[in-house]
Amino acid sequence: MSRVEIRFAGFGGQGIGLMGRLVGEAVSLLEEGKNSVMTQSYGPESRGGASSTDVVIDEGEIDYPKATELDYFVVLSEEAYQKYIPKLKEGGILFVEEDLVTLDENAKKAKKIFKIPATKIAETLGSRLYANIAMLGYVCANTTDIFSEEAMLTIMKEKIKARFVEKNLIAFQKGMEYKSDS
Amino acid sequence: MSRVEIRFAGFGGQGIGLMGRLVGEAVSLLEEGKNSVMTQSYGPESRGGASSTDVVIDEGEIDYPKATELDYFVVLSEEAYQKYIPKLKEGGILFVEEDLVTLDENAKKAKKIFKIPATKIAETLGSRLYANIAMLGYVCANTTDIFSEEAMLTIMKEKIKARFVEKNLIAFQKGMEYKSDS
Amino acid sequence: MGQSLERRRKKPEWPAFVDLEKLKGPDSQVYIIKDRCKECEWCIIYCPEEILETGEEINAKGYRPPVLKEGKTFDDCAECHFCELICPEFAIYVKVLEESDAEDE
Amino acid sequence: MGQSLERRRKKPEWPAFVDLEKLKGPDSQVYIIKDRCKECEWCIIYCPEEILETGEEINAKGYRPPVLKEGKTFDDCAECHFCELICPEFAIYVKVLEESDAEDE
Amino acid sequence: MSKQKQKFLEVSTGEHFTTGNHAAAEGALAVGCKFFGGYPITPSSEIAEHMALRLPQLGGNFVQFEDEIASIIGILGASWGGVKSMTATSGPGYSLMVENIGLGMMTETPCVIINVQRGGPSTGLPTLVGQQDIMQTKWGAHGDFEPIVLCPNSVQECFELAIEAFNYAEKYRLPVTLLLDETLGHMSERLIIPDASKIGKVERKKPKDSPEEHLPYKPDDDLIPPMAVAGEGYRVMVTGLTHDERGYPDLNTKTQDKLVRRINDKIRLNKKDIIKVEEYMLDDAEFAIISFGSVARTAKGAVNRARKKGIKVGLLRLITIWPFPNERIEALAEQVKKIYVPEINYGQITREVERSVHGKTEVKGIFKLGGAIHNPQEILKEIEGDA
Amino acid sequence: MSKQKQKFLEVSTGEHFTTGNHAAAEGALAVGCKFFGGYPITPSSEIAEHMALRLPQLGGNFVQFEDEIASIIGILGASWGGVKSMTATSGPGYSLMVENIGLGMMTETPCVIINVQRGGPSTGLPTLVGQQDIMQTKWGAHGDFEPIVLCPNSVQECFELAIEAFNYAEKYRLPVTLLLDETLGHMSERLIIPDASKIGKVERKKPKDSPEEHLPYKPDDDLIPPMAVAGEGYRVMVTGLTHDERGYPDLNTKTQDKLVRRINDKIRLNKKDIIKVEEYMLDDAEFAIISFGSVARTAKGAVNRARKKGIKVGLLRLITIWPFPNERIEALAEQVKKIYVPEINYGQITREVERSVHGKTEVKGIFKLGGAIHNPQEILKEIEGDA
Amino acid sequence: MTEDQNQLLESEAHPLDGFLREGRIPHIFCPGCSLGSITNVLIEAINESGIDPKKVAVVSGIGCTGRIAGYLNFDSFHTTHGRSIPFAIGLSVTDPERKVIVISGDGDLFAIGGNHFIHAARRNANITVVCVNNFNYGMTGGQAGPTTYVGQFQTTAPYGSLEEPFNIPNLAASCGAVYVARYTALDVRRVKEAFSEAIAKNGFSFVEVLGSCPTTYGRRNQLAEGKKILEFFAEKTVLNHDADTRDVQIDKNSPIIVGKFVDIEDKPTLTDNLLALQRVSQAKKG
Amino acid sequence: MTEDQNQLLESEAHPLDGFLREGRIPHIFCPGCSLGSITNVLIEAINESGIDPKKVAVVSGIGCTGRIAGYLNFDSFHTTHGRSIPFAIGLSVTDPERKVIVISGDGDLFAIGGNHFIHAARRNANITVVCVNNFNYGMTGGQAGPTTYVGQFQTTAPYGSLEEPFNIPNLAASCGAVYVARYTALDVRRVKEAFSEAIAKNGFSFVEVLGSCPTTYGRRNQLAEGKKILEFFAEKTVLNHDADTRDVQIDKNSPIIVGKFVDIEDKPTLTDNLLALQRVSQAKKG
Ligand SMILES: Cc1ncc(C[n+]2csc(CCOP(=O)(O)OP(=O)(O)O)c2C)c(N)n1
Ligand SMILES: Cc1ncc(C[n+]2csc(CCOP(=O)(O)OP(=O)(O)O)c2C)c(N)n1
Ligand code: SF4
Ligand code: SF4
Ligand code: SF4
Ligand code: SF4
Repeated sequence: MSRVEIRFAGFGGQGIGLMGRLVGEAVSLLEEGKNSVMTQSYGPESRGGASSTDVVIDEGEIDYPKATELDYFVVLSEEAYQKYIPKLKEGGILFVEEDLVTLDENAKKAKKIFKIPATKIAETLGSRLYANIAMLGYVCANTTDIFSEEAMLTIMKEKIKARFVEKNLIAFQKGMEYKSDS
Repeated sequence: MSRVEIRFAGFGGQGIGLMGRLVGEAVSLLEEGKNSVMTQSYGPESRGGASSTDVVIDEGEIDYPKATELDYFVVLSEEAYQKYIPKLKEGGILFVEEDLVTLDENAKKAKKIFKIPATKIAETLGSRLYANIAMLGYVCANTTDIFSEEAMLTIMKEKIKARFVEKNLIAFQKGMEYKSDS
Repeated sequence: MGQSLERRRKKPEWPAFVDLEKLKGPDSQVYIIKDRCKECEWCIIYCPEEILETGEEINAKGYRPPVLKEGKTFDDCAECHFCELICPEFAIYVKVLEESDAEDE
Repeated sequence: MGQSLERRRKKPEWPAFVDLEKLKGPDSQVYIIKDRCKECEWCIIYCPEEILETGEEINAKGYRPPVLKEGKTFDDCAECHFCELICPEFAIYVKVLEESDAEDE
Repeated sequence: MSKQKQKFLEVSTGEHFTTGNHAAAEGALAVGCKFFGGYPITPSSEIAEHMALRLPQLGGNFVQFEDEIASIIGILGASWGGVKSMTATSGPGYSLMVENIGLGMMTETPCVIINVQRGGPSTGLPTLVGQQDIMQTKWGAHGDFEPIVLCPNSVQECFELAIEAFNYAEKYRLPVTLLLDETLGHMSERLIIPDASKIGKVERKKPKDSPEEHLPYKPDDDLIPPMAVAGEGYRVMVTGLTHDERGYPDLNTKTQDKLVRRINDKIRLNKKDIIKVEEYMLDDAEFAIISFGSVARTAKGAVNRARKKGIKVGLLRLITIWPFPNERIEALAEQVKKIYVPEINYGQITREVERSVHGKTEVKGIFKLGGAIHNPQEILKEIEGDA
Repeated sequence: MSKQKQKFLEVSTGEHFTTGNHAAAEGALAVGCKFFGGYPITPSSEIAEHMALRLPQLGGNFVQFEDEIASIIGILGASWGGVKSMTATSGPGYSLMVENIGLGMMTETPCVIINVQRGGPSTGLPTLVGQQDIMQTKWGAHGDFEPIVLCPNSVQECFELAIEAFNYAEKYRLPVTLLLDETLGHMSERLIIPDASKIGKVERKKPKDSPEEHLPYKPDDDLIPPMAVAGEGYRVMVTGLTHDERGYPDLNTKTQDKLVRRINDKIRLNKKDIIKVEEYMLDDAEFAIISFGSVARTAKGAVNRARKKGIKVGLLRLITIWPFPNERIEALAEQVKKIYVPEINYGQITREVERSVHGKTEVKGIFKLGGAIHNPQEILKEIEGDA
Repeated sequence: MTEDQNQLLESEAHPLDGFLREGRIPHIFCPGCSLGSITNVLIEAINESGIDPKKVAVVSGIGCTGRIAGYLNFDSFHTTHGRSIPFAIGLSVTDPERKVIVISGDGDLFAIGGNHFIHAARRNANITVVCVNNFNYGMTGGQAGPTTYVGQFQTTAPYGSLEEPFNIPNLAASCGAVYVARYTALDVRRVKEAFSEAIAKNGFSFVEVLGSCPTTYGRRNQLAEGKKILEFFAEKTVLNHDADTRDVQIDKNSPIIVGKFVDIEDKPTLTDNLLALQRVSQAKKG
Repeated sequence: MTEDQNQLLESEAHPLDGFLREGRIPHIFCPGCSLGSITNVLIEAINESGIDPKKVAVVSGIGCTGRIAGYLNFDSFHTTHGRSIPFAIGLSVTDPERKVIVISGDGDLFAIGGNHFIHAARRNANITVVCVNNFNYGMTGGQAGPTTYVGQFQTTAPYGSLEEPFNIPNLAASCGAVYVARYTALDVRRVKEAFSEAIAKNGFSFVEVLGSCPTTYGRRNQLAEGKKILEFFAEKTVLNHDADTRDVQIDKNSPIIVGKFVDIEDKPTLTDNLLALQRVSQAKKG
């Protein structure tokens, strides 16, 4: 397996950074023989505006830590979609929060598009804040070269504050189980 | 004429700096074809302690502005005498305030020694503060390659505060006229 | 926030106090620049006449700008301009119609 | 400086005030390290008993250290140590003889 | 309580997924740093934040000073108080610190400064990467001194070189700068922290003589004076003025020559011990890249790609930036046809390489002026053009 | 009153016997400096003192700020207020100024800083000479910029280069450093101040377009943007952040590249106009001395002495230190067997000379570490050893 | 017509847009941040002051608040962190007619910039200084600062801050400011009035505005939304123009005292003094 | 025997010589400068405090006053201009037992160093700060400074200074100093007492000593000798421990008010707070 580039993007407050951190950590610490690097884009705005996190995974050393040609683009807001869709590589894979993103023709270059109403799913758990984890579950179920369910569950239990763990695990499960109509 | 080096030295408050400035200025501005550079030694002490001023005179460019081998050493305090007498060159000329300096064998290398009770002379004018100018008059009278009486008088009138000029001119005159016993 | 309303109206030392008695001017109109709003709700909460509420519609940035409360009209506006002053996004303002303006329309 | 002397002795709010009444100790000796003195005259001016004056002798630096005033003795010293405290050159100090010291000599 | 205390360990042994900033902070803690004085600035603030969290747990002190000047002088004070101390900042803050870094050099005070570089000059690009403060770490302050500056290129190395920075600081008695950049400071990757027993700690040399005999600035043969600190009875005397072996101000050319020569020579003469480089595929190289920091990662990528295409390129990665490894580079110049120096500035290390090669080979800087690191492709392209 | 006012002239035409510090201050006044913001420091304080005396007479303002940081930023403010402004300091103060010199570079603000060098590092030798801040004037602040630094070697030249420093500042829109040293600053010699009509004054380029069209950071072909200042209705927008032609912050690599490249290139590409050197007896020289500042005087002395002994030595005196005249030096390297660089530091200009010669000749630094300038004899001795 | 209008009117432009630099809105401030509101009333105060806009200059340091200068369509200067005040002095004395307004954050003005503040007040520099105090360093992500009150949590005060903050109005008064007022950002009308008075003043006038920073202050202190912070202000604020500035320290539990605390007339300004020196010096020789 | 002694006894050594670094006397201070006197009583105060000399550290900045640290035979630090206080904080917090005394000039502490002063007072750093105020910058040759009073002449105030100086005791008090006193150098006995009290204090204690600088201050202000300055002090001084610090500003014509103005008990120091954070943080996880 060679270099895989994933970008998570949305707006501030959706927990985009956490998605990247969990994935990066799961890969780095628990996936045998894989390295990962996570980077975040920092803007002048403290908060608000578009937020994005890249994870690059490779079996060898990761020379260039930034993502440039995205293999996967996981996007949870319209603004982020517009901003970053050009970076998705021809034949890359797109995950979208279907209620917050309107696809346009730029999406055509994707080999496959996975859609999920992650926010709504999260709201069934009492808070939109779980949307990111639901999305992660969905990504987990539909990819093979990023991270394993097992690794992610381990990391989530370790990294997420105790009182939020349970709900997040459920969100992840719901994401795993979600089947898109398309 | 080639390079001439003169050092004026004494303690803080004797107006050593002024002596150097007057001589430097007289030479630079009024002696045709001569250049002069004046430098002062600055210690960490704001005031008090030994004070010294060097004037270097030359017809050509003055490449090295510091005095190292003194042609003339004009000294108004014991401490300064002790400190700088080693710099007087073999065959140099020494001017001393005779009441404040005790000569030792170091003085022997001087070709000529001129002594003057400059402070006492100044006191006859009402203040020790004129000692420096009395000494300058004495130097003027006994040297040919430093500055002319005329130049010095012009400069003194220009540079010394109006209300002190007269007394200083008298002090200078007294110095000019002073004849050492030795 | 209802309970602070009384104070807001009456006590001059209260921050954001507006002396409504003094504000008897000509008619006014309240304007909104929808896409600037970030839904801080300050105009809504601190309008002394409580004529605003959060809308349903979502703007380009994903926020819901204020709308007139059901049953309220510009006539209920006290013309205090508080919403205009406090809005951090330059998104809402009040235009006081001069006699001539009013006549024109 | 004479005129301020009265105040110096009497008024506690006066700077450099020394309450001479309180200073009844054993005998004392006043020492001078001549070559340190720079002739500021502070010890002389502010000695509450005015026992010092500028000497004639010139030290290595060209200054005239203080001497005991004509007719004054250590017995006139109030042992207030003021000269010792104020001397900026660590040049003057007062040694208070303990009973034993006094006896020894 | 003492049992609880044991839960907080200086060395967070284990595998972590974390940023360069956190790794550097953990490195500092692992080697025994007990005082952090700092002032927040992007992109270094996470170091301060981590120290604020961790130091009190370890019985250390975190002081957020009123500015960077207070921070640097505060850590000098703490160092004379007998503890290992550090600060962290970025360009604008480093600029404010230079005067007192100079004091640290003159008074030979061990401490560590982390500079997480962003784009400059001035406020520039606060949240984006730069490598523009290389020369400043040597020449920022007035007067002559030889600094030690280290430059990691991975999160792991941020940890390791933080330890090394303290070790050099203690051994050579001077402020040492650890030069990160925004990319490295903010990126997360695997960090393996070894057992506490595996952390090599160097402590400052202490005087062996008595307080009465002791001359605080009398060096041993290695040119480094043993260091007594406050409170040990040595009545240390420390001044930024030119001083003699007693530490007394002595303002003349002779003492100046002796002192300033020594504080420079103690580093110049120990270059061998201090200079670290990584050599990659240089043995048969016809071209060489000289690189450092996060750009050195992509430079390595460029080497790999070039090799695949049959171009014989190697990489000399500078881990120690100052003292500069000019001898190694001069030797390299005799071997290769051309040296490429990709850096995120308008030619800083390139100048030093130029100076080092003495005309023996061509030197080409590949400059980005700030905001992003080079893509391996950009470097490769330059080499391909020549090969 | 207006008649009285006329007695105070900007240009003190006539012959004077004065110090380098006073001459530099008079130069500044002669070219129209109307604001001085400063903080005292030996050996530069006489400049501030002279300005405190003279500026109010000329309707200008002297503000003694609370420190050097306030001083430098204060003169930037005054410059944007539309007047020529300056400060004067020495090493420790210059170190504190570097952050805001960087701001001046980034915002392209004309002003002049006089640094009267003393011995360093740190407090060092406050009352004695040094030439140790050469590199600092280029690399002191974080980020990339190309400064202009001038270095006189006589009282007369202190006056003349003060004028030139302002002229460059205005022409190229940047803070210019005039680098004196303690020897020069404190020594007195003849100064001839010409008629006011003979003083060549350069004023900043003003915009020709209207406030509505005006883009404050849009350069002309010479890469220098015309400068509107506060109060002229242009509603100028000035920031130390990376900014576009409107002056708006624009934090990305593209704008950074454009801006930082330009503020460097406006100097790099105009090197010819900026660089001044004095050549003395170089035509047939087999050896050359490269020197600057007060040491260049004694270097000339050494040349004269050597010539008397039949040794063919010449002198290249650097009047402009930055941008560095590396091309002239490379040419010289092809001519001479060896280049000597006497300087009062541990090798600063020597490094730049080494870099410039590309191995074409031998370079030998003759270092004094501070406190005294070289004696011509000391330099001569070195050359004699080789000739 | 307005009687039966039951919708807000839609618009594309705000009446103050002309005072904002073109293309710079939306600004970068977070939702629920009061910096926009403060900018708003600052513009109004300047506008209503009647000063020739050419003669107005706004200077900021670095920080979220520091970004304000850059939005304003006056001569505007975004300097370095902490250095707005001496820059403003340089600007101010070079044209005695110029009105220079400094607006910056509490960290900028009182942490790194504290010395310039006290000296400018001492000299009575002819400038208006506005400090938006949001109790923390917003721009850099929420570190504690010299206004962080005891018990407050920030990234560099993870266990709660224990250091006393400055009593800013008292500091200003102690150093000689001729005008000192403090209000909360909720109280925009009084903030505006204070701005107007401060701008009209000769000499060093100072206004502290307590601002809402939900993002980096609020989140860590159970006030994660702008409206919660304003409500917190509403509940804690006590208006008292007569308060002794020594009594207006902010702490977690006491009321926040606001008001106009100092208003002194006819103290010579730095500019006055510099002009006087010109007169004296020119008279001397003549 | 003493009765008939009519000459001072000659001596080679002073009882305090052991507290002075060997070979460093004579010091560099001018004749008639009070810095020697102040050094003298500082030593006495430290000596009498009973603190283990090992635990005493003295820190100075740059200036004539700044040279004092270097004469004292304690751990002594001559730092950079203006920076003695944060250096002292680093020294102080690393050993809670250590007594750190800062002694420096008015320019050093209140011009360039003003910010560190106000912040250290605010934090209640556990240090004693002594400022010798000689109304000017002595070391650099007599420039005006932030303590130069209106009407005073200095090299950079050739037409007489017009700027208000700081009211230093008030500044210290406003920022939270727990001990604030001011005396003149003539009043060495009270200076010593103030030093003793300040040293005994926990927290930020501050003593301003008005010193004589005949050389660079006196000469330009008709007080060219040390004794004239002391006499000037003698005439102008009024002792008033109860004075409100707001009323102790120094100007040319009013009396100089001296006294112990502030003496507060039991305010937690920076060191206390840091130790408390250690306790809290260690308790948290356990
Ligand atoms: C010399 C320097 N140090 C530090 C910084 C980083 N910095 C930028 S803004 C800021 C503080 C912001 O806080 P505040 O002034 O309170 O303004 P706010 O963002 O809260 O409005 C800091 C520390 C900098 N830009 N320059
Ligand atoms: C950064 C820096 N700026 C300026 C100086 C020059 N300098 C040395 S001491 C001093 C002021 C001395 O005045 P003060 O602190 O009042 O002490 P005094 O000499 O009067 O006792 C100055 C400006 C310096 N050493 N360092
Ligand atoms: S002006 Fe705004 S806040 Fe005031 S009453 Fe009208 S709508 Fe409400
Ligand atoms: S106080 Fe000291 S220095 Fe002054 S006169 Fe007396 S002994 Fe001499
Ligand atoms: S971080 Fe705080 S101060 Fe900054 S814009 Fe956001 S809310 Fe406002
Ligand atoms: S210049 Fe003034 S302060 Fe300095 S030593 Fe002399 S008298 Fe004392």
